[in-house]
Amino acid sequence: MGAVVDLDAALFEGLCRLGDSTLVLGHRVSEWCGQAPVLEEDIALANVALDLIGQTQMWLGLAGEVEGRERTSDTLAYHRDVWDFRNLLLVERPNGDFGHTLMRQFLFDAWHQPMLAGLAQSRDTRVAEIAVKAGKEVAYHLERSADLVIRLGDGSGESHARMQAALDTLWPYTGEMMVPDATDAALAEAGIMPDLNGLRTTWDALVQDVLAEATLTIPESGFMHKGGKQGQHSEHLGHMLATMQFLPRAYPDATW
Amino acid sequence: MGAVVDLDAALFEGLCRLGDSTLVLGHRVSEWCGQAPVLEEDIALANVALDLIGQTQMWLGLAGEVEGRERTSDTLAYHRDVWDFRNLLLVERPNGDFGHTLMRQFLFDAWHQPMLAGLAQSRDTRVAEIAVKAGKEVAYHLERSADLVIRLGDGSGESHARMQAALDTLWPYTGEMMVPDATDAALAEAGIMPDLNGLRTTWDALVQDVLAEATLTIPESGFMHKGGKQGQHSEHLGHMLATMQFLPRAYPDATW
Amino acid sequence: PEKLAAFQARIDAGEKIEPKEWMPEGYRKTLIRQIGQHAHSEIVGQLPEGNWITRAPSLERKAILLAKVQDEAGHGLYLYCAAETLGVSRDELTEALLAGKMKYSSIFNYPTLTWADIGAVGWLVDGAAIMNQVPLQRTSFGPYSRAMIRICKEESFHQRQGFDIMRKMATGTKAQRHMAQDALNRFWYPSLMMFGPSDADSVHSAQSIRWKIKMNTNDELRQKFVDQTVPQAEYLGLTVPDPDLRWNADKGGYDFSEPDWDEFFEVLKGNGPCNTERLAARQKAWDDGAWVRDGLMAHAAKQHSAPVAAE
Amino acid sequence: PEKLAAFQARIDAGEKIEPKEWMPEGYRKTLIRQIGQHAHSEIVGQLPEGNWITRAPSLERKAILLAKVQDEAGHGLYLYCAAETLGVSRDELTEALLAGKMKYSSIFNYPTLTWADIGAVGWLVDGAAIMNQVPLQRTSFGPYSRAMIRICKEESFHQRQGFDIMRKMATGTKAQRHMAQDALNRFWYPSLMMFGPSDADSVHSAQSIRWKIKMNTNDELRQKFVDQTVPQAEYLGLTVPDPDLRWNADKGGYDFSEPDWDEFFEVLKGNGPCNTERLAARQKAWDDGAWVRDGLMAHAAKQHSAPVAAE
Repeated sequence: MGAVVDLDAALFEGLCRLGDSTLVLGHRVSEWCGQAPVLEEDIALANVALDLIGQTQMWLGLAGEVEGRERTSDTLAYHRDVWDFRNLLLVERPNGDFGHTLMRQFLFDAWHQPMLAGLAQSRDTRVAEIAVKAGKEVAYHLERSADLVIRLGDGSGESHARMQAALDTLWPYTGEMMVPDATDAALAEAGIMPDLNGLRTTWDALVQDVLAEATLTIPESGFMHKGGKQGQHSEHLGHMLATMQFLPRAYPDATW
Repeated sequence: MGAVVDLDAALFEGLCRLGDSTLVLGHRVSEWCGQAPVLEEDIALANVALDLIGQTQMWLGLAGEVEGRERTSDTLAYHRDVWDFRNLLLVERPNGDFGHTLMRQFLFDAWHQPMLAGLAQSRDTRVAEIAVKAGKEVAYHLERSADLVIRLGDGSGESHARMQAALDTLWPYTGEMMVPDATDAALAEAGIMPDLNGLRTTWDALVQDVLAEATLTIPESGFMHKGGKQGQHSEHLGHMLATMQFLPRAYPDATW
Repeated sequence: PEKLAAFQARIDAGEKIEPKEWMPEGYRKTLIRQIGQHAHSEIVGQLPEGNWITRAPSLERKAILLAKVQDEAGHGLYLYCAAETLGVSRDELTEALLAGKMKYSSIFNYPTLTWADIGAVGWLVDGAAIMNQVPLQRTSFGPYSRAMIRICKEESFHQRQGFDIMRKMATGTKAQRHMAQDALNRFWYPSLMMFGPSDADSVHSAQSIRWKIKMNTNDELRQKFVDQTVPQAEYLGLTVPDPDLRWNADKGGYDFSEPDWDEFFEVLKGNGPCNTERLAARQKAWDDGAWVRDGLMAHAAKQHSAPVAAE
Repeated sequence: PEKLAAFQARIDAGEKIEPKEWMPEGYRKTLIRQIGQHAHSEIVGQLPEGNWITRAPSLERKAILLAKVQDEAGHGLYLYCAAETLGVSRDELTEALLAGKMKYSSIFNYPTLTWADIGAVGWLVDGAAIMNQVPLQRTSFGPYSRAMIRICKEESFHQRQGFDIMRKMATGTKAQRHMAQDALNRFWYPSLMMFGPSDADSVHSAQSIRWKIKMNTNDELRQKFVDQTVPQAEYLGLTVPDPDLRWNADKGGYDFSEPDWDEFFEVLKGNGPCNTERLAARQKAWDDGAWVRDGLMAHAAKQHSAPVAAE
């Protein structure tokens, strides 16, 4: 983490972190297609995935523009391998049961929403514009996921146990979201992206409130995974990309 | 299904049917790596997969040679899409539980073993040589899978029920193996591959004996799926190829 | 019988029947079967398309496909609601589906094998569905008619998107053109089957037409579909897999081969390429989702009882 | 104490101890722990490699990798058998692993992220393992010694294959070279950790060395590994991720940086990248396999009782 950071390079990184996270989470959520526990959730899950893919187009589109090497959002999505992906580890977690999918969504939304609120204040108007647009969608995502976490956490014995198991499993993947590295720091200093340390307070408060109402207990262990933002992922991402990228990789000359 | 069949073209087809079936089944079996119910089965499954991949190299290698368009076994395995695959539908079935995997193996082995015995008599010495080599391996596969089907079929209440469920699910995928099309007929007539109708007697007898000893009941429904040999597959094959072919598709210039 | 005559008179006069009004038991039953089957088709129909969402070849195509399956789930919801006005719950309908007592459109028992199939499903399957549904906007049962109006608007959008995929594929690389033609080959006859066998000898059909539950004969609609689709295939440079297809100037429409009705009845019986897997997927969703539905109900019960306890 | 002295004398004389012979409880316990842990490592070690079997980039590489994991399962079997001669069953050992009471080599808690990792695992991880295992061929416990002799032969074969993958990658395309260097970066320090922390202050180690259960100190082996591996990395044109690495002519070996021992202890505690998933995979295999094991036992019981019933 050197002292001198090229701001455009940092912005490219920062945009990939946003766009890759929405892409990967959108992919995971879309894996539910036609398999949700109730029809309303089929609709909601497709809707969330759709929003996230739309946001991916905007973030990665801008990333390509900032980079200036003629890579489009599709090039970035379909023609990079795992080490170039900058998504958070949390979003590449496998779906598990509906409880895991929901808890993952909530823990992410609770970060995503204040993050976008911060980004809406960016000195880079391109960033701010995307954040405003995405922010409206994500406000709804958070409302839905928080509500469902409460209802299933404080639901039946089984639903409570499943939500607690999901929380225990996913908790160690949340730390990374709020620990800035040199890239985050440079972008925050330049007023382009919010200070991640600042997000922690908001996230903590929100998550504690909702989980308390859901009668769920935050795990005690302080251990946190890290590396996703820097391109060091779990074994799951490679399998996801093999699926996601099959057609553009197999038919590089085709347009669709 | 025209009357005139180019014999080399038919041979290429016939070899792809063999090689693609061993490739796809080898892939499925290899998905078990490190997850078998007992350590001895970890070893046996890896061994079966290894044999099948070795046979794939031989069959597809010869197919490429017969075709004469400089395609190697790797080109054929890694650079064709679903419609060019000629494997039996049975072998692309998902693993399911260990009972499904085992039953699939047995139903295939019971065909594979007499098929190879027939191929060992081929007038094409290249075919005969491969068949002799593969035949030794497959004799062991059949011995193992038949033995396990009997032990688990006639085991506990649960193991019996699971083996019966596996049989019921997989049975409609067995018909295709013994129904000759124009390609099969041309190859049989030329003395290159055995007559599939002739295999049915052997298969029926073997399968009936083993299933009877396993106290399992052959489903009554006569419905049989078809199309794998002609390149019309289930939705599962595409997902398998996305995984299998990822590296050669993503890095077409690389050698490994 | 008097009531019945009055009922028929209202239908003949083009009036809409509303849920709380009197209706013959046969009318109600037929509607429940038809609307329920249509709803199930929307739900099961998500599966063959869902098969390609994770492999959509561009972000744009992925977004469009997601929007489409979202619409389909939405259509399912409208239709279950319309059925509910007839006194049958969504859960009852779902259980009838899973028990094999109710059907869904057989077309969804065919697999989607390449990306072009997603185009073909939009172009041909949604095309055939629209052909069936447009007249149903004028059906006699109010809630059904209103549901169809909303659905048709979105479906025609889906069809255009499907055609657009096909156009890209048909004018693309060699492999893409192969996929496009292959998709047409596989989906042509199953699409023709979507209208059902010739209803010349069906008593049911005649009654349904009198009640304005069914607005056209199967053969009329099938002919219309062929006449609309063949020029589109020509435009795409694709070949309809029917050697006997030709323009018949006398009737002002195409002569075409009948689909293989034996196959149709086999698939209906459960013997199609994907019947077992489609139902298994729905069964799994239902079973795996039980704890979620129970949990939500348990929470609702707590909310409901809490204020009472506080009194 | 007399027995103990005689026992130590036999060991000092280079004799092998066999299962039925007298041995101190501490010797037995230490061996069970060490052999069991080694066996578990072979089993868990299948998982990171299994992650790439379905994506091996050629049929030849796929076959080689399959043969390798098959060998590893085989090694597990030898070792469980060796442990069983000490009076502990395979099931007991497995349950201790799943309960978190026994460990496996921490290296397998690191993920395999690209195909080059399969090369690195063979080259570095098997390389380090061999460094540990070669001296153990001369260990004092007969069954363990004989198992190690068989295992070492196969392991060195695996190491060569791993190096061969790395060579192909390191001399390949730009992307391949990137993967190779990245794999070395990630696996270097975890490989150094495989020898364990410096045993200067470990009492256990001293006793184990006297009993010839442990043949060298951790630091000796680590130094040997570095001295062997650095020239290989140079040959490959790859950079060892240690800025302080340099040849020390005085000691006739390399000076190198210590791995991050805090990380080592964290991973040991369960806080590595893959600990949870590795154990969960083993637990799932165990749970899902219960009906198979039960079924086989039920069949065996029937076979056994059948002749009795017939009498």
